[in-house]
Amino acid sequence: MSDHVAKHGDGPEVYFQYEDIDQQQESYVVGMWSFLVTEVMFFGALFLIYTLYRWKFHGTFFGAHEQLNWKMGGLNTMVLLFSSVMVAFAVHFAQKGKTNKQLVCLGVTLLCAFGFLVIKTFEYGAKFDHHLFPNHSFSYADPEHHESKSWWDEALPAALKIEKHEQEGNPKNARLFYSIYFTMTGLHGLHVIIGIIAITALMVLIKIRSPLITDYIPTELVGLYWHFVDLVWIFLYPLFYLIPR
Amino acid sequence: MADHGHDHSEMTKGGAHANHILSERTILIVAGGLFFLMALTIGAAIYMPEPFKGWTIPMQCLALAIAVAKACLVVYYYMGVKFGTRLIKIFAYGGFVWFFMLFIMMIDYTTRPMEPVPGWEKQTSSALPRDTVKNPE
Amino acid sequence: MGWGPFQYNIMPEPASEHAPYYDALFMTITGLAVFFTITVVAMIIFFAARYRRGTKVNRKNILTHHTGLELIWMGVPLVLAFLMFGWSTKNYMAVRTMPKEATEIFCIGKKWMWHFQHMNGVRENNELHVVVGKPVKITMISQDVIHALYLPEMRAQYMVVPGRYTELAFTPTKPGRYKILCAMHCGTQHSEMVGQLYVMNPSEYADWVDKGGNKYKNKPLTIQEAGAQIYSEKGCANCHTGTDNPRAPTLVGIYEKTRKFTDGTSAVADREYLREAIKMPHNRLTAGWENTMPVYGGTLTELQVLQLAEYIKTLTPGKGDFVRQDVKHSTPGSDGDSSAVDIANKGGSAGNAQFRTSEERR
Amino acid sequence: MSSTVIEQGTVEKPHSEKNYLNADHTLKSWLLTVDHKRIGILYLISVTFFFFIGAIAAAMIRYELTSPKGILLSSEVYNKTFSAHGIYMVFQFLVVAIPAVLGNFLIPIMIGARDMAFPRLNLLSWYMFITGGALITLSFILGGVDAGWTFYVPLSTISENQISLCLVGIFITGFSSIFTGVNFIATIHKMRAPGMTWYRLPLFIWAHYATAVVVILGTPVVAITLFLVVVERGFGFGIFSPELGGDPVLFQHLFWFYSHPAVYIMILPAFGVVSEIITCFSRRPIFGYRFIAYSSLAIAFLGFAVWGHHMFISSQSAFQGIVFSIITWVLAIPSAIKMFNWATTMYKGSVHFSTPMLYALGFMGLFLIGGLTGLHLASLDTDIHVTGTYFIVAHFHYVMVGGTILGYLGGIHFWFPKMFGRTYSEVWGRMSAMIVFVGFNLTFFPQFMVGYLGMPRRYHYYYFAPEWQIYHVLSTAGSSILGLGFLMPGIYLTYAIFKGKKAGANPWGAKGLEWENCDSPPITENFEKPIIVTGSVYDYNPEEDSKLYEDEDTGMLGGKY
Repeated sequence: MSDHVAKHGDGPEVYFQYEDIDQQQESYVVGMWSFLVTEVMFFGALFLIYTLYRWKFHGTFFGAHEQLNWKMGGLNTMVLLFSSVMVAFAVHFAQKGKTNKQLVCLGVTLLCAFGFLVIKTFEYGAKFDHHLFPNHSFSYADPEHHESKSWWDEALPAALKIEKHEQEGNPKNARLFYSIYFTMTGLHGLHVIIGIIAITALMVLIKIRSPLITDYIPTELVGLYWHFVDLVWIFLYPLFYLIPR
Repeated sequence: MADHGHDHSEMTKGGAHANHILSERTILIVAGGLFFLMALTIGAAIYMPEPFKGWTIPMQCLALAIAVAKACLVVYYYMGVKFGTRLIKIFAYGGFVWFFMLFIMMIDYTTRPMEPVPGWEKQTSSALPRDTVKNPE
Repeated sequence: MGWGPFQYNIMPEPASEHAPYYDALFMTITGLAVFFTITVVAMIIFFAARYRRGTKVNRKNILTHHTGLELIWMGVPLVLAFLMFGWSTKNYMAVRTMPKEATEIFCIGKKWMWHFQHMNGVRENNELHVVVGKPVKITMISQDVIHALYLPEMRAQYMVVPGRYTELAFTPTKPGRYKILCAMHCGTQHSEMVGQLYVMNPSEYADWVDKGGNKYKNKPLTIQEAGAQIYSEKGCANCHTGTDNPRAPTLVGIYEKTRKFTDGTSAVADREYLREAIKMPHNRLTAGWENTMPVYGGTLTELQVLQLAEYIKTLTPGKGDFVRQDVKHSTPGSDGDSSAVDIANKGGSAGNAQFRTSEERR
Repeated sequence: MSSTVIEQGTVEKPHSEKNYLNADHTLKSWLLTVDHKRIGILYLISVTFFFFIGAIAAAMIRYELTSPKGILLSSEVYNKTFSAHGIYMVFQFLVVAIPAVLGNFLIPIMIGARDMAFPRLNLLSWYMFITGGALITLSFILGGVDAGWTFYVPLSTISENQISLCLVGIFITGFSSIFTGVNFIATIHKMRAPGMTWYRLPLFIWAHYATAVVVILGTPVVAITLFLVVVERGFGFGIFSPELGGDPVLFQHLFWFYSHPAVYIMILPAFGVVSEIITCFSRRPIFGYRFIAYSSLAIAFLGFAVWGHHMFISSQSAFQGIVFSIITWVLAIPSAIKMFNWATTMYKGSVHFSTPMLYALGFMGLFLIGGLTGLHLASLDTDIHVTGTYFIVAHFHYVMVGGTILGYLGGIHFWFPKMFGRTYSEVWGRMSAMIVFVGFNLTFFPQFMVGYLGMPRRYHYYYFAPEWQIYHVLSTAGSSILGLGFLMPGIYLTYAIFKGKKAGANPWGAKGLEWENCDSPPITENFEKPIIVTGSVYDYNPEEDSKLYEDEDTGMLGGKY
């Protein structure tokens, strides 16, 4: 009981406030989960706003969503799902103590995260060029901006292009759609960036054998966070890209 | 507390050990499930034959059901809720249940006419200039 | 009016049909609150005094829980709560159900004033005239931010939301002058977004409607004002705007200036020239314009021409220009009545400032 | 509390004079501390600072309102003043005061832990709190905010003030609360000493647990809502803007989804403090422990389903109004339970009127009035006339100031000897408690009356109704007394920190781990040895206690009465 002094190099370190390693690990996991509950409510409010306006202006939302490239969205879903699998493997290897394999998995996750952001940039870029970013230059159902070419669209391989749809619906409500789209995907992107920072930090700490990382728990926490990011996207994809008529 | 140890009541009641290791096989099976469901959701939305494709609500429910299935796979296996302690389960379920608390708001919107007045636009509602492009005057 | 503290009311005058019902419920709830406050405070004081440290009382067999007692003090307030809930909901539904047969009035809230529009065409700013005993239904919308139309004596309040119509109904029962307030913070001059509700007898109201709903109308107009009115009625401003335009030259600063004409001559624009230009405009056309102006020879009396000329003299680029008469003449604060609205206006705030900016923008 | 100290063959060490205060004296050791007690003290200093900013704003408002035509300020400055008062008091003081100061200091000690579960996160919370406060202050320096603390759209989106900066500050403060909440939850779940079962926890811990639940479930919603206002102002996204078909009332829904529970974030910890004080100075086990504990949780969860009672007249549907009204009426019950239980706790007790007890009794009286006037606002019909008037101002000040601040001051007085190891002057303490009580009632009771007469809140002028002036003058007179009452503890407590008499480990003769197993001030590790809890937390004996005082003054703090 009284030997709560940290023992370096002899199994995981127990911080002074904890009795034993079990307590420490559980506390971390409980803390992470209560933080994830917070995140659920954070995105929850946005999902509520989405539901409300989608229910109100379904026609326009359908029209507006046809401007989004579902193939790019699908690719992004795939990338994120794959990264999630990799994180699951990373946690698996961390638990088994196979540090090298763990690092490889985390590296692949990191690549996926960057890939996600690159794909997202192509989507956002095209939206900017078509004046679909909902600020004062927003323009919808206006042939001039609708027809305009965008480098971000042209640069895509043919398999990822979608046929151009007419911009249908009330331009104001369409702007509402894009406000919600950019807020939700933007915040999700911000979470991806935070995830990238967390994963990078984790990899560096593992690499330099930092005393901060003596067991698998940090990997598990980052993994929980990354799975949550994936989870949000799992819902964003059908809600924004696959709206039925 | 005869063992002089810490109070592990939440943990022991869960009946499982905290640091459960997911086997590689499970990870791969779940991954397969996830990718299959993803293909399914795209197929259901894009390549659905015509009479069904027009059914808004069933199609939306289908898409959401698939999303929920995917979410369950991730939450149960990858996030380890299935093997977690009772406390973790409470947090995981509680968060998602509480999310629906927000939907009390929908009572309001379904029981009042919320139709905005058509053509209403008076003041720009932002500090930045908006709607200045198309001014016939 | 009484003496000392008794000269102050504890409630606003109940002046609507709903007010007595409201006050009854309010006082009942207050009574309950007072009852519980006194009970608990008495309990606290009694226990604290009797069982203060050092007193010789029985302290054996202390009670640490008693489910029955807990259930009683959960149950009794719960029953009372449901009773009160039922009563208040009944009242609320009554007051929020819009009457079918009602005087309909439209209300527009904007920073920081109230516009009211009656069905008979009368427009009012920061004032509202209604008949006693007849239900009134106000349909409201805001032009900018959220306001709340609050009529304390009517016990009526509802928010005025941009982009959506909301409704408020009440039946005044007592003639008099009451307050109109904005109860939702709406910006800098929120506290000056106030007005007056006049509840009138039917005869008074009929009289008021006869005057066109304008208490300023009987006041004699100055000669310039009369001219301005003609200017507006005849639609002069349709062509003669603040600057020269293809249709007509501007009249700003025209008086006693030299005018050049199409036939090469020129003349000083004195009163005689103005009269001629109004009654027989085709006689001498200003260089650069065609003969498009209607002839007012038969339609304007000599007096009206004089008034018009006097008005044209006052026109300067900065001032005066082509104000819609209805707005100008219903501007409160133009007579000596020191109503709340007028005080606000003299302070250079509320209504006046609002009008000036909106007119300049036009 | 009965607890055993485990002897594992170690010889008892001589009592050392080291404690968490004198363990290290450098500034760095304070600013980079991960000790929950030091972080509590940091919070104590910072919330006191923000409280005084808010109080100065309040004084300006009160002074301005003594005349129907205003005295000193322009309307614009007046609006910024009440906004500052609201924003500082709500976000920088009330929401954090008790949890961050007393909760941080006491939770680990009360449950027998050496520190919070995440000490570094705890320090990060404090830094975020300070950053948020600095940004809010900066926004007021750069031009101010005039939309009130509620930030209703579209007013907050079209106003040309520093609202974005202020909202970012509030956002950061909000995340500081979330991290504190996460920390509390993990600590209370996982760090309890062996034997400290849920039903042995002090009620203070229960209350803080409920608070933490509200924080982590509610705060993110307001964070995202305010974030949406920022993007609407900054980028022109128009989620709440009516000209795009959006609904400004939606903002109110989302805002009150947090901000109604937020009043429970403010009041629940005060409930916890009062439960501790009343039991200690009644020298008697609390009456109905489980009912009080569960009523805290009931308030926390039920409190999420009543936000619509702020919006009865804001054009939400009548049906939704009825739903919210009935839940609000039901929510009165858990508070009633607590009130009755505290009163009953004194029955057959041995009541001692020390300073904390006076504050707690004052709390009960004021919270009673504040809570019961809430009934007028829970009722759909009576709410129509008094919403948006001074009635509501008086109501929430009774609850927040009369409740939270009296609870906070009571708690500070109660645990002061534990925090600093010294005692303050009882005479001054009792005097300040009474002055606060009197001044408070004089300040806010007239506001009920003027509110019922129809004075809307946030009005700068009321020249159209000069008959209201008397109430405002009374209120201002009361507020100067109240200000004096708040200033006095500031002075004599500061004096006592340096010059007060040494307090023993347990000057009140109270029960609980923090009094019985821990020095005053505690050592950095809180406890010399690990402890195991074996009994109930409130095993006072009023009979014995009272006997001590029948004949002679035993010299304990406060003496016979």
